Amino acid sequence: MADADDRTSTPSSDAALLRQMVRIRRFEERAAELYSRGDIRGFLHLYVGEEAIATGVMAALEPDDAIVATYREHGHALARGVPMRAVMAEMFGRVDGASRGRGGSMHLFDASRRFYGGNAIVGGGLPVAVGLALADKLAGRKRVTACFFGEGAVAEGAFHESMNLAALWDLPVLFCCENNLYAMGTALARSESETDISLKATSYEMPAWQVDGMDVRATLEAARRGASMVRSGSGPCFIEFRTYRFRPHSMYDPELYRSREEVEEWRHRDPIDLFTSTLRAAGALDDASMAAIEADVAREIDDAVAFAEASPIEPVEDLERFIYTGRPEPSEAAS
Amino acid sequence: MADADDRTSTPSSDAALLRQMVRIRRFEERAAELYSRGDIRGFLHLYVGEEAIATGVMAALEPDDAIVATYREHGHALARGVPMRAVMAEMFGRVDGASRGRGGSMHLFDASRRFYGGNAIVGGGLPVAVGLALADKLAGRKRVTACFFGEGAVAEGAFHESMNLAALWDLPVLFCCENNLYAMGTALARSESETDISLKATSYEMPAWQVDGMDVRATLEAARRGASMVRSGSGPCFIEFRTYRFRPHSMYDPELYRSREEVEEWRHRDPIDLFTSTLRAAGALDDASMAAIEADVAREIDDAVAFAEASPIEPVEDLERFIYTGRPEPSEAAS
Amino acid sequence: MTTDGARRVTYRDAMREAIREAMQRDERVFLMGEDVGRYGGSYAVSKGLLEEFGPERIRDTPLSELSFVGAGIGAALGGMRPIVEVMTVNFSLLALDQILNNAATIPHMSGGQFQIPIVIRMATGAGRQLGGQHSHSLEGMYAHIPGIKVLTPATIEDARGMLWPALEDRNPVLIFEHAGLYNVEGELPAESAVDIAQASVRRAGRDVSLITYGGSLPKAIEAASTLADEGIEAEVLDLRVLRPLDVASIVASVERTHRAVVIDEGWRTGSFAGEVSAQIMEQAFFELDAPVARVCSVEVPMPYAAHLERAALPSVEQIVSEARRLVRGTAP
Amino acid sequence: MTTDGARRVTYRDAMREAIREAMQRDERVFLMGEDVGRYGGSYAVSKGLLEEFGPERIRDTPLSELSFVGAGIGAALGGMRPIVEVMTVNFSLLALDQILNNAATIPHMSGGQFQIPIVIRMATGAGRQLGGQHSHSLEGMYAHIPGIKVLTPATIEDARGMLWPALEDRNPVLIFEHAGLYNVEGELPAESAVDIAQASVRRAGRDVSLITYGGSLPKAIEAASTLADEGIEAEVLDLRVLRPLDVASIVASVERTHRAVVIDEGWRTGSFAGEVSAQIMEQAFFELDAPVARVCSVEVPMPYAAHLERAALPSVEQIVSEARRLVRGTAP
Ligand SMILES: Cc1ncc(C[n+]2csc(CCOP(=O)(O)OP(=O)(O)O)c2C)c(N)n1
Ligand SMILES: Cc1ncc(C[n+]2csc(CCOP(=O)(O)OP(=O)(O)O)c2C)c(N)n1
Ligand SMILES: [Mg+2]
Ligand SMILES: [Mg+2]
Repeated sequence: MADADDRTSTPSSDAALLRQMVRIRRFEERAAELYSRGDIRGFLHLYVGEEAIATGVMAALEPDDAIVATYREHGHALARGVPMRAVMAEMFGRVDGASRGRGGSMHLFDASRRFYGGNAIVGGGLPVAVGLALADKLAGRKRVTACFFGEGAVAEGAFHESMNLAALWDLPVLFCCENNLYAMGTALARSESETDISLKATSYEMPAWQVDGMDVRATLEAARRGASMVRSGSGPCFIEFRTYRFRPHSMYDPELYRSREEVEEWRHRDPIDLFTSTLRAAGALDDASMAAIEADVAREIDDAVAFAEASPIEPVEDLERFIYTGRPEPSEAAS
Repeated sequence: MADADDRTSTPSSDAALLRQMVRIRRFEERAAELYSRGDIRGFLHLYVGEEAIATGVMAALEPDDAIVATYREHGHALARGVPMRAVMAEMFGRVDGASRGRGGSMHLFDASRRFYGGNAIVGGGLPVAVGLALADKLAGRKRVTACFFGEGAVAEGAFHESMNLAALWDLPVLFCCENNLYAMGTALARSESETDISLKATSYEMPAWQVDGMDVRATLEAARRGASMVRSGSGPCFIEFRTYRFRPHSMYDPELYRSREEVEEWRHRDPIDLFTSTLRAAGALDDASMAAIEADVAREIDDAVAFAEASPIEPVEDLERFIYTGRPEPSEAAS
Repeated sequence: MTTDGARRVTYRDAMREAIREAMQRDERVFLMGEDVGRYGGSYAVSKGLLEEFGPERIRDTPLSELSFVGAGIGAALGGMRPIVEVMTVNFSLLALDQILNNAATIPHMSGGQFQIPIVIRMATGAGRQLGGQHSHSLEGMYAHIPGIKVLTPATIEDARGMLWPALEDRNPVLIFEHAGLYNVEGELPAESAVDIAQASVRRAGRDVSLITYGGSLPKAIEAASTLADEGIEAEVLDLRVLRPLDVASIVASVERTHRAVVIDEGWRTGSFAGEVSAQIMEQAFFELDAPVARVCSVEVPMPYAAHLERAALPSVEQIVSEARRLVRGTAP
Repeated sequence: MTTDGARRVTYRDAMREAIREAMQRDERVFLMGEDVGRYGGSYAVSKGLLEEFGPERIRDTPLSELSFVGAGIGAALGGMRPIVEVMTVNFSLLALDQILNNAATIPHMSGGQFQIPIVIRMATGAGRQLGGQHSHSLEGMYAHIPGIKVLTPATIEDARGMLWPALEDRNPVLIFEHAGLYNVEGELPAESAVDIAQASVRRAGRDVSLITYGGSLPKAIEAASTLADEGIEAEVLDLRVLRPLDVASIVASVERTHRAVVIDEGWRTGSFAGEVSAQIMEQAFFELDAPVARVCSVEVPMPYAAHLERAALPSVEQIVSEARRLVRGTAP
C-alpha cells in the first residue's frame, strides 16, 4: 500500500486516494480538537464528508495547473500537496504557516503549487480563476485552472458573470461546484428557483454534468474527463459534485436548519466508508493495511502539530510587510 | 381616428398605438435637434426604431402597475402618460421637469404614474423592480411591475440575481428585455456565450418567449399575455423583444462597430412604417388621418418646447433640498 | 430586573428586541437577509423570529447581496419598511452600487418625489481573528455618501433604541453593529428614548476629548479611567451618528477640553477620524491647545494571527498614550 | 512640434500613446474593458488600438464589471500585465469587492507569495451634466484602501508618463482620469520621466498652498493667477498620487506658506481633502497661521441642470475666496 511520493505529485492509485481522504479527515478531526483548546481561532470550516471531491479532482490535475478554492479548503490544500506542516502552522498563526500566519484557516496559499487561496468571499474566487485561465490562453499554455465553490455561490452575480466570460472566451477553467445542499442554513431550494445546478451551466453553452461526490473513483473520473476537455482548448467545463457536509457550517453553527436524521442518512454515504467497503469487497484492502494508513496519518498529524507549536510567530515589526512590493514609497519612508 | 384620452390612460386601439409611436418618434427627433442647439445637454439616448416595445407594453398595463426603465426611456415615459411637457422641461433642466431638472434625459420620474425612473446603471433597475414586486406580494396587491433593460444588461450579475429572486419568490415582475443587438458597440455575440436570451430565463424556471419588437400588435399581445400571467400570481415572466436601434448609442457614438448597410437593412423594418402599411392595406388609415396625427403630434411637441423654454430653473438655494426628507438634522442646522 | 425596572441584557438581545418590537408595531416592517431565518442569524440576532413571524416577514435570501439590497430599496419604494441584514460589512461591497446609486440618489434625483425608508443593518469590525477579508470597518466610507444616514450604536440602549426611529425616518438608514459588541451585557433602562441625530457625552472631562463611536467606545471609556488614575480627566464623546455628523457636539467638547484624540477602527488614511479632525480644524482651530491626534488601525488587511491583529487595531494603551502626550506634551 | 521637440497633444492622445507604447514594449500587457475595441473606447482613448493589436490584446468585455476586473486580477496573478479599463468610476462600485478583497488583500494575506501587477484605469468626475449616477468622484474612497496605489494624472505629461511605471510596479495601481481633462491640449516634452510617488509643485508661492489633484488642478492654477493679480502668491501643489500619500511634500509646502486650501471634487464630508487637512493637523499644526480650508463638492448627487451642477462643484471663485480669507483674514 505504500505510495512514496503521494505528498508531492498527484497519485491516483486506489491506495493513494484512500490515504488522501483519511489524511484530510483525521487532520480536520484534530483541527476541531485544537480549536476547542484555543490553539486554532477565527472561523474553521470543516470539509468532513466531502473529501472525495478534492481528492479526486487534485489527482486528475498536473503540477502546473492552478487551483482556486474557498474558505472550506483544508482538504484542497492537503490533496494538492501543500505540506501538512504548513497548513497546521498557518492555523496556529505561525510564521512557518502557508501564509506566514496572516491568512489562517480560510486563506491558505502556496505559490509553488499554484494554490491561489482560500477565498472567504462567496463567489470571490471565480473571477480570479477566469483571469488565471485567460493568462494561460493569452500565453498559449495548456494549463487548467480548477475553481471550487459551493452551490450557495451559484446565486451570486459573480458566478453568472464568470461562467459567461469563461464560456464566451473559451477559457480553460474547470468549474467544480461542491453541492452539499446547504449554504450555511439555507437549503438549495430556498436559494435557487432551478435546483438542478448543472442545468444552469448549459445556459452558457458550457458542457456540464453531475457526479456522485461521495464516490472518489467517480470524482476522479469526472475530473479527468473535465480536465482533459479543458486542456484540449475547447473551453471550460462544469462539474456538479453532489455531496453533504457532515459537520456544522463552522464552529459557531447550532444546526437548527436540518434534522439529525438527515445527517445520519447521509453518513451512510461517507466517502471513506464507501471506498473502504469497495476495496475490501474486492480484496484490495485488509485490516492491516488500513491500520498502517491510519498510523501513518496519525504520525504525520502529530508531526504537523509539533511543528506548528514549535514555529515562531511573525515579529510584530513586520506587520506592514508585504503590503507593497518594491522600493519604499515616500509615506513609508516618512513614517 | 381621435382617441381623446390617450394621454392619460393606456389605450390600445390601432389608432392609439400608431399615434403613440409617432409621438415618441417625433419627440425624439426634436430632442436631437435641441441637443445640437445646446438646449439639451448631458447624455441623450434615443429610442428611434424601438418605439413599438414601450408602446405595446404600456398599453397592456394598468394605471397602478409600476414601471422601471433605463437611460433610454423617453419612449417609456411618454407611452406611460408622463406629460410631454414634463419630459421636455426635464431635458431642459427646468423646475417643471419630471424630476425638477435634477435628473435630465436619463432620470425621468413620475410618482403619480408609478414611473420609477430612468436608471443609468446598466442592470441597476432590476433589483428595484424585484423589490417593488415583493412589496406588492407582501401587501397582497395584484399589481405588475414591468422592468425594461437592454440585452447588454443580461451579462451583469444583477440580472442573474434578480431573475433568480423573482422566480424563487414568485414575484409579479414582467421582465422586458429590449434586445437591439448592441450594447454601445458590443454585439450580442461578443457579450454572451449563449445568444438566445430567452433561453437564459428558462434556467431560472421562468416562462419566457421571444417577440418581434418591430410589430406593435405583437408587442401588445405579448405584454398582455405576460401581464396577465404575472397578475394571476403565478410568478414572473420574461419577454425578449427583438429590435434595433436606428440611431447611434448616444450623441457621442461614432458608430464604428456596425455597417451602414446593416442599419439600412433594419430600417426596412421600421415599426411605424410596418404598422402604417398594415393599417393602410386594411383600409384603416389614409393620408388624411396620418396627416392629422402628425399635425397633432407636432402641435404637442411645439407646446412642450414652449413650455420647457418658459419654465423657470430651480433656485440655486434649493440645491440641497430633497437630500433628506424630514426635520433638519444637526449638521444642516449648523451650516 | 433592578428596582427601577432596568434589565441586564446583551447587545444582541437588545437588537433582537428592537426588531421584534418593530415587527409587532408596524406590519410593513419585515426582515430580509442571508440566514436570518432558519439558521437564526449568523450572529443569532434574529433567533426565534422566524417562528414568531413566519417566513414571509423573516425572509431568508440567497447569496445575492446586490439584488436583495436592491430589492429592499424597491420594497421601500413600494410602501414597505424593510430591514435588510447584510451579514457583514465585508460583503456589503457587493451591494454598494445599489446603496449609492439608488438608495442615496433616487430621492434627490427624482426631485423629492420618492422616499426610500429602508434600514440596512450589518455587522462591522475586527478583533476575532477572521483575517483580511472578514475584518473590515467601512462605516466611515459609507458616511461619505450624501442621502443616507449612518448609525453606529455602541451601547445596549442604542442597540435597543435606534432601530425604531431609523424605521420611522423616511431616508435610507444604515446601522453598523460592531461584531465585538454582540456579547456585551449591560443595563437597559425600562424607559428610554434615543434619537438618531446627536452625539452623546459618555463621560465628562475637562482635559482632553476622546471622540469615537461603535466598537471603539469601550476602549475609549477604559482609557478614560486609566487616565483618571493619572489625574487626567478625559471626556468621552460617542458620535453615535456618522452622517449627518453632529459637528456642534464635537466643537462643544473641544471648546471644553481644547484637545482631542479621535479613535476609529478604520484604516488611518482616509479614516472617518480624519474627517472629524478636519472638522475640528475648520470649526475649532483657535480652541486647540495641541493638534488633534488619531488612533486608527494600521493600514494592512487584518492579519489572522492574534498578536498581529492586536498590533493592527487601536488599543487602550495607544489612546492613553496619545491623550497623555496631548495633555502633558510628552512624546508617546 | 516646437524647437525642443515638445509636441502639443491632448490628454486623451497622451493616454493612448502611453497604452500603445506599453503594448509594444511588453507583450504581457493587454487592455480589457467595455467597448475598448470596436467602439474605440467610450472616451475614444483606445481608438485605433484594436486595428493595431488585435482583439486578443484589445479585448472587449461584456457588461460584467465585477468579473472582468476580477479576471484582470487573476491574469496578473497568472503572469500578465493587464490594463483593465472600467468605463467610469460610477460603475466601478460593482467591482469594488474584487479590488478591495482580492487585489488589495491577497499579496499581504498570502504572506508575500503573490503580487498583482494590474493597472485599473477609469474616468472620474463631473461637469458634463450627466446627473446623479454618472458624476461621482470616488478616488478618495479608493485611496482609503491599503495595498493599492491611486494615481490621478492631471497634466498631459502625467497622462503620458504614469502608465508605464504603474505597469512596472508590482502592486495593483488604479489610475483616475478626470473626464473633463480628455480634451485638454498641452505641451508634451520630448523627453520626460515621471514618477508615481511624489507630489509636484505646479506653481511656487509663499502666501498660501492650494493643494489638489486631478480635475481640480486647472481650477487651482486659474485661482492662483487671479490671486497673483491681487498680490497673493499661491503655491499650487498637485498631489498626483493619493496613495501612498506624499505627506512630506504637503508638509514642506505648508512650512513655506503657513496656510492651505485643499480642493477636491469629492463630497465634502469624508473627502480626501479631509485626510489632507488631518495630515497637516498632525504634521504641521504649529506651522499654521490659519486653519486649513476645504473646497469640495456640495453633498448632493450631482444634479443635471447646468446651474445646479455648477453650484455643486468647486469653483475658481470659491478657491480664490477661501485663499483670500486665509491670507487677509476677511470672511469669504
Ligand atoms: C459574499 C458573501 N456573502 C456571505 C458570506 C457568509 N458565508 C460564508 S460561507 C456561506 C455559505 C456558502 O455556502 P456554499 O457556497 O454552499 O458553500 P459551503 O459552505 O456549503 O461549502 C456564507 C453565506 C460570505 N462569506 N461571502
Ligand atoms: C454598470 C454600467 N456599466 C456600463 C455602463 C455604460 N453604458 C451605458 S449604456 C451601455 C450599453 C447598454 O446596452 P444595453 O443593455 O443593450 O441597452 P441599450 O443601450 O442597447 O438600450 C453601457 C455599456 C453603465 N451605464 N452602467
Ligand atoms: Mg453548500
Ligand atoms: Mg442593447
